[in-house]
Amino acid sequence: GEKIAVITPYLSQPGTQFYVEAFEARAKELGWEVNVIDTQGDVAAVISRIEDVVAQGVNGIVINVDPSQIGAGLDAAAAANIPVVGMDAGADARIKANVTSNGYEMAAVTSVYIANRIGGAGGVVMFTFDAFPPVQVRGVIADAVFKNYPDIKVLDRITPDVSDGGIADSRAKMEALLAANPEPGSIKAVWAAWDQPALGALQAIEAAGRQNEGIVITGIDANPQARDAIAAGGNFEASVAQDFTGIGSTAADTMARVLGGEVLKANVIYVPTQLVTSVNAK
Amino acid sequence: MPQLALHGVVKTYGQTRALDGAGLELRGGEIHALMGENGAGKSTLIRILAGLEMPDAGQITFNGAPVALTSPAAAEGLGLRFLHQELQIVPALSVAENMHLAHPYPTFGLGIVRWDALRAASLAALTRLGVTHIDPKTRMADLGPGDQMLTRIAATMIDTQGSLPWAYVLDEPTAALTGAEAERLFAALHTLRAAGQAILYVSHRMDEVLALSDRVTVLRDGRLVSTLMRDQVSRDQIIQDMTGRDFATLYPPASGEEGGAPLLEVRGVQAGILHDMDFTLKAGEVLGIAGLSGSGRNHLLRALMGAVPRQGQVLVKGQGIGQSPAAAWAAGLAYVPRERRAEGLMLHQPLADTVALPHIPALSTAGFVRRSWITRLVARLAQAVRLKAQSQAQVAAELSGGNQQKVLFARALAGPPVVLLLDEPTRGVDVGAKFDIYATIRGLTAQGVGVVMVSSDLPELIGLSDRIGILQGGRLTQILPAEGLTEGALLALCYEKEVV
Amino acid sequence: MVRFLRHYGTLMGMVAIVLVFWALLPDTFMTARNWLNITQQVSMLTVAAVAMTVVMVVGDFDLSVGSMASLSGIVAAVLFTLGWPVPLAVGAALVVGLAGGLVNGVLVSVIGILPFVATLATLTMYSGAAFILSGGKTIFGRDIPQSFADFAKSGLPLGSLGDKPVILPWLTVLALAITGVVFVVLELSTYGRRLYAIGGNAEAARLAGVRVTWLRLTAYGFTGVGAAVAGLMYASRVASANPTQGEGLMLNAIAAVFLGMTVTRHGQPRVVASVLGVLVLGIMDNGLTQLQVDSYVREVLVGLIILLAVSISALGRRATGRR
Amino acid sequence: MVRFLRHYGTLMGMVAIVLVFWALLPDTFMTARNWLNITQQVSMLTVAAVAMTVVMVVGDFDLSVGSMASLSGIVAAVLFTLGWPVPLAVGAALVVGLAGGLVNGVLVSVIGILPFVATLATLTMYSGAAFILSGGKTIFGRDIPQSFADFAKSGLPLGSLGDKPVILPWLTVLALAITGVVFVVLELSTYGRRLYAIGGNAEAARLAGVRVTWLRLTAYGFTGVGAAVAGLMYASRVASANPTQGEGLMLNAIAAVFLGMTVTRHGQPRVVASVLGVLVLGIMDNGLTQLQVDSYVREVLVGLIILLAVSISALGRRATGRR
Ligand SMILES: Nc1ncnc2c1ncn2[C@@H]1O[C@H](COP(=O)(O)OP(=O)(O)OP(=O)(O)O)[C@@H](O)[C@H]1O
Ligand SMILES: Nc1ncnc2c1ncn2[C@@H]1O[C@H](COP(=O)(O)OP(=O)(O)OP(=O)(O)O)[C@@H](O)[C@H]1O
Ligand SMILES: [Mg+2]
Ligand SMILES: [Mg+2]
Repeated sequence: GEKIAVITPYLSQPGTQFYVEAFEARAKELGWEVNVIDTQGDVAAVISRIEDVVAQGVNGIVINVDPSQIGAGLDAAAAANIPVVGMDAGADARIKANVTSNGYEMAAVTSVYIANRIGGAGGVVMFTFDAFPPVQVRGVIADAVFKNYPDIKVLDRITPDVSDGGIADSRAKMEALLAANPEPGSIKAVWAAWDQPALGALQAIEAAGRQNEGIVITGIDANPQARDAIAAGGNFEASVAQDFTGIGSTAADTMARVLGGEVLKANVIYVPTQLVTSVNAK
Repeated sequence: MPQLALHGVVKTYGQTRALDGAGLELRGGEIHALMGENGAGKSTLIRILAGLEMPDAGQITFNGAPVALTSPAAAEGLGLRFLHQELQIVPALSVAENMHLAHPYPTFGLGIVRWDALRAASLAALTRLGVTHIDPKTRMADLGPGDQMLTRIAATMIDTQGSLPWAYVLDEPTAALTGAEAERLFAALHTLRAAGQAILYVSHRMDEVLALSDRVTVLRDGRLVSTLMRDQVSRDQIIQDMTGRDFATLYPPASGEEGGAPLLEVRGVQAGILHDMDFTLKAGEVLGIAGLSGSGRNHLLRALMGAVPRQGQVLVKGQGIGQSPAAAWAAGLAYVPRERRAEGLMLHQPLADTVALPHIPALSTAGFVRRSWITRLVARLAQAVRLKAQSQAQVAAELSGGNQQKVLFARALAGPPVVLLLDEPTRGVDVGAKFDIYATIRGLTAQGVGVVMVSSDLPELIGLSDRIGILQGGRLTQILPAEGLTEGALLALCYEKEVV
Repeated sequence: MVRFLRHYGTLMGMVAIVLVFWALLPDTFMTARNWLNITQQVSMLTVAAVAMTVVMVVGDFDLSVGSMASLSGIVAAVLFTLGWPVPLAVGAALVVGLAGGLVNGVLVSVIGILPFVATLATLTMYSGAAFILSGGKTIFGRDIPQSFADFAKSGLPLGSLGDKPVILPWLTVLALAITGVVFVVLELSTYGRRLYAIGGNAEAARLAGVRVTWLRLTAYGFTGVGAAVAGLMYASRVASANPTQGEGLMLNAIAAVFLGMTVTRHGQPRVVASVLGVLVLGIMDNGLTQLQVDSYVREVLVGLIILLAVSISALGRRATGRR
Repeated sequence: MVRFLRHYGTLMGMVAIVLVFWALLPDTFMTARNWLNITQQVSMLTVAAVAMTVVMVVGDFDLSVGSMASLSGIVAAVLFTLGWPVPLAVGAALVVGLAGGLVNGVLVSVIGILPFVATLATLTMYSGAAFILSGGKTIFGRDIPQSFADFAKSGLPLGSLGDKPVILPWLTVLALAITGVVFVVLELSTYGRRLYAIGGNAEAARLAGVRVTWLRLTAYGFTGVGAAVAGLMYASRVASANPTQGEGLMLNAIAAVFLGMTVTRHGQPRVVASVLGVLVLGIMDNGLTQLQVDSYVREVLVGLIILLAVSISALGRRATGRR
């Protein structure tokens, strides 16, 4: 069958794993041979690996980094007439299509959820990560939403150390903030741009014995650990489920269409997302 | 009386045959000297005795029964105690802990150390050597080199529960000791001998060996040459056995008469403990510097080289020189440091690189070194100092001590120098190499080079110097002609103030 | 004065940092709860730094502690998913730590590879192994037994303060216990003194008959086990295991030991000093976060503090003569 | 035999690796295009490793090269966004590299801090500075001038092979040029010979009139500039700048230099050997990717290869006598 290479710098992140797995599952049905390559955060290595698989002569390449960062690799693929499909990547003329969730929308949903839950007033802690473009856009939207409520005060905008996945350092940071704001009610909510900091914040709040102050936590991605926490009915109230499986299988289907010679009109394909609360967490 | 014997011992390292049928027999109640040129295999034989190296062939017997010395513990079990050649200390640990490096610590059980017992045992051993001024709690790094050596010697005399020592093997124990300290060691050795203990002793100081030992074993090129009673052997015989050549007189005669122009003028120099240094060195002159340990001899040469901060003036051929080693080399001072491995050689680089280093400015054009010039220079100098090496690219670590020293002499000659500064130039160097070095020094003075030489080897100092300066507590108390001085007189001068 | 600065400079710096935070955060910093938090936050780093101290005593390094910590967490978690009981899985993870440490030991001590190179290579390999075992995934949720996750959440009740109970977290207790054991081993036992001798002058120790090769090898074994313990503590604290989660430990552990070395008399690595180093890092993190200092500025500040401490100590050592 | 293995073991290992890939990938591995790819892929690591070689020649380390590479990329990118022309922005980034290197040099050489500690601290600081300058964001897209991004995409036309043009990428050209310059400096100039002398025995070099403090300081300056160049090459290649993007360079650069040291006569760091080390890493990456070996298995294999090369060299050195 066709040889397809999936190249990502971010495989150890939970979301990525899910859509890569869904991609592989669909690819198996299609009879493809898939090679998943993780460059562990190194974007230049993504270019190198694209060059390698182009030399090897694969039939298609799937990426999940911003295309503008790997122009040289995309040029190499284009020169060899090998189609490239983005999986949660970004839009670019050189990729046939990018299959993704709408990050702006997800951030809007959770930040508005918080604003409504706290009645548009109180202190909010934000966990963001601007070094990673897809997560950076979420912070932009949340900033805008909170700014729109004059009585919401952003207490701190924290970038946790993510070398460990983000839970432990977020927890330590949250513990310090809780200590710095000992008055009950001084922290109304925690908005996290993805789930790990939300989980860390939850652990910190529970460990400090402040779970009954009504601090509202939201995350994004709705990974299983987050779903468990939301289902438990504690402070972690909401997250947004990206349809990772859908992204993965849609990316495979898109690749199949491209390989079949179809010319796609829209170069971004959005897979719908869903707000997850204790109602639908399980 | 216990008796330990080695026969036909062979040991090779790569292509070097360090031992090639060496042997030795050691009896209780004797002081036995082991002699040989640099690289003859003395230390290797001792390391085999200590269980640190396995021989390729050969037998070892104890009281007639064969024994296998497969580990340091096995050697300790036979009652053997060692002082190895290199000054091996752990500077960061206390004297007591250093003394117990080779012995089990006293414990409460479970390996938990009993510090009081550790100190007591150390103190007892020090006292046995007649050393009372060293506190076992002191850090080793805080002792001077002499005291460090005394501590290590005392460490061989520690009582341990396991086995009582009966033989002490000392590889060049006096290399870092002053006369008085050595005397103390000799007294202790005599006591041990009287108690029926055996002492195996390596030294390059011929007079010491002749005065101390009961028997002398000589190795040459890894082979046993002879074992003779002290009273059957003469100094010349030992030298003949060691080197296979004959040195009628060790110190070549001074060739030219001194009294040329002043080369080096030192005016009111102060540096560290040094005060009011004033002297002049003339062309073709050898100025010896004598003094006790810590009197500042080493510091004086380093101050002249600009390697330590100094005040006052140093003039070479009437020109003041800047305060850095680079300025000193550029002005024609050449330095042979005391610790050749630590201060002189790039041990793991081609020996030519070490030789060329201070002369790079003259061996390069427009910032690029001229390989061919270096090759030619090193070839010439190697011949001049009779260096034995496979090639210029050989690393210094593979050379014997004497040849390492010759590398540094070659480097000092390259300039050519105006003034040569020598710090213990023949320490740990064998008779043959010593003779070559003396001849080199004489050759230089004949060409008008001036020499300042620090040495603890008093016969050497008297034999080579034209004048000798006495250094006491950082002051040059007097400078007198070497002619007619005896060792005893010189030593007395060094001690003078303390005696008064 | 100089001598005084050298010995007490870092200590005084620490006290100053604490005082500054106390002044700026009068209500929240100097509280029992905050300090218990700090001790718990630094407990994993403490164990890693204490373990690192052992190899640094013999004058070596171990760059692989971070990936070994990740690997041990993954091993335990994978075994949990296979249904192993907690004690067995934890035991297996510790055995992996010991084995990994001994591999480092063999490479450095028996084969003679520079510690930096050997443990750099094993860093890559252990991290690769963690990725392979976990398939690159984070293992969490129902796969992690409750009792394992609870360990990090509970502790020794110490009484109560006001209305809230004060609890000494088990993680802190464990870190203290391990520090104590390593202290006794390094400072009071013959074994430890031999390690210091090797670190001070390996050649002298060898000539004196100390079994340098063997002892050096075992030191790496200690460090490997310590790294594994730190990794398990981490996994328990985050109730999950991820093939990269230990990564941050390595550089921080080394930094803590070096920071500690600036307080010891002769600049030697010592257990208690390493723990002090860990505390400095932990207090800075806690205090600066409470003061809402930007995370990036915090990073620069931490670097500066380390440099300051080490510079004072280096300059002091220079001025008082020997190094 | 042993001696032979020691000197040629690693080289033969390299040849063996190449032959194996050639046999397993008959059509795609041994092609001009693939080799040009490899040289381009390793060009940044080459520059970093060559720069690292300079400090390693004096017997030191520089752990901060990775974060310096990130910082220099960020500096250039931020200046681009402020509208600076490309040459000025690039020049400013190089000045930052030089300054950062000299800071390392002052800390190590003048103040006397251990290289490991000093550059560990500056690693943190330079990385923090990169985060602060960029606000933690990745700078990309229209902010990066086309001409800057194009540099990494174009090269020197070499002619054509079949129908396709063969182009020697500018990145490769730059890496070769820098290697050449550093080679001349280290191997042929008096400056370089003095650096080697310092690495051989710093005290002896000082007594022989070498200005050790100053030269050691400048060596760090070289390395800092090299790290900055590598960072700019990286930024050009990915047409963006991110405060963490250089991170991977540091350990790989050190690994490459050490790997190279196993081929040199006396185990010294040498420029050409370091480049060989880089090539081994690059070839392994390229070949194993083409063979579709799992990324994680690849990591373990790379670790193993390094260990093997270094072990053979260490054992060989042992067998031929002293080390
Ligand atoms: N570890 C080693 N590896 C290679 N060669 C060695 C080693 N140890 C000693 N040799 C060589 O073995 C020979 C004997 O050396 P040894 O140290 O025993 O001499 P020595 O008689 O003690 O000399 P010295 O008077 O200089 O101390 C020399 O040629 C030396 O270079
Ligand atoms: N760099 C230094 N800083 C401080 N004190 C020093 C330094 N070098 C030497 N000294 C001190 O100066 C005194 C003279 O030392 P020096 O080494 O010159 O004496 P020496 O006559 O060569 O004796 P020895 O044979 O014991 O080395 C000693 O007390 C020594 O501790
Ligand atoms: Mg010897
Ligand atoms: Mg001295």
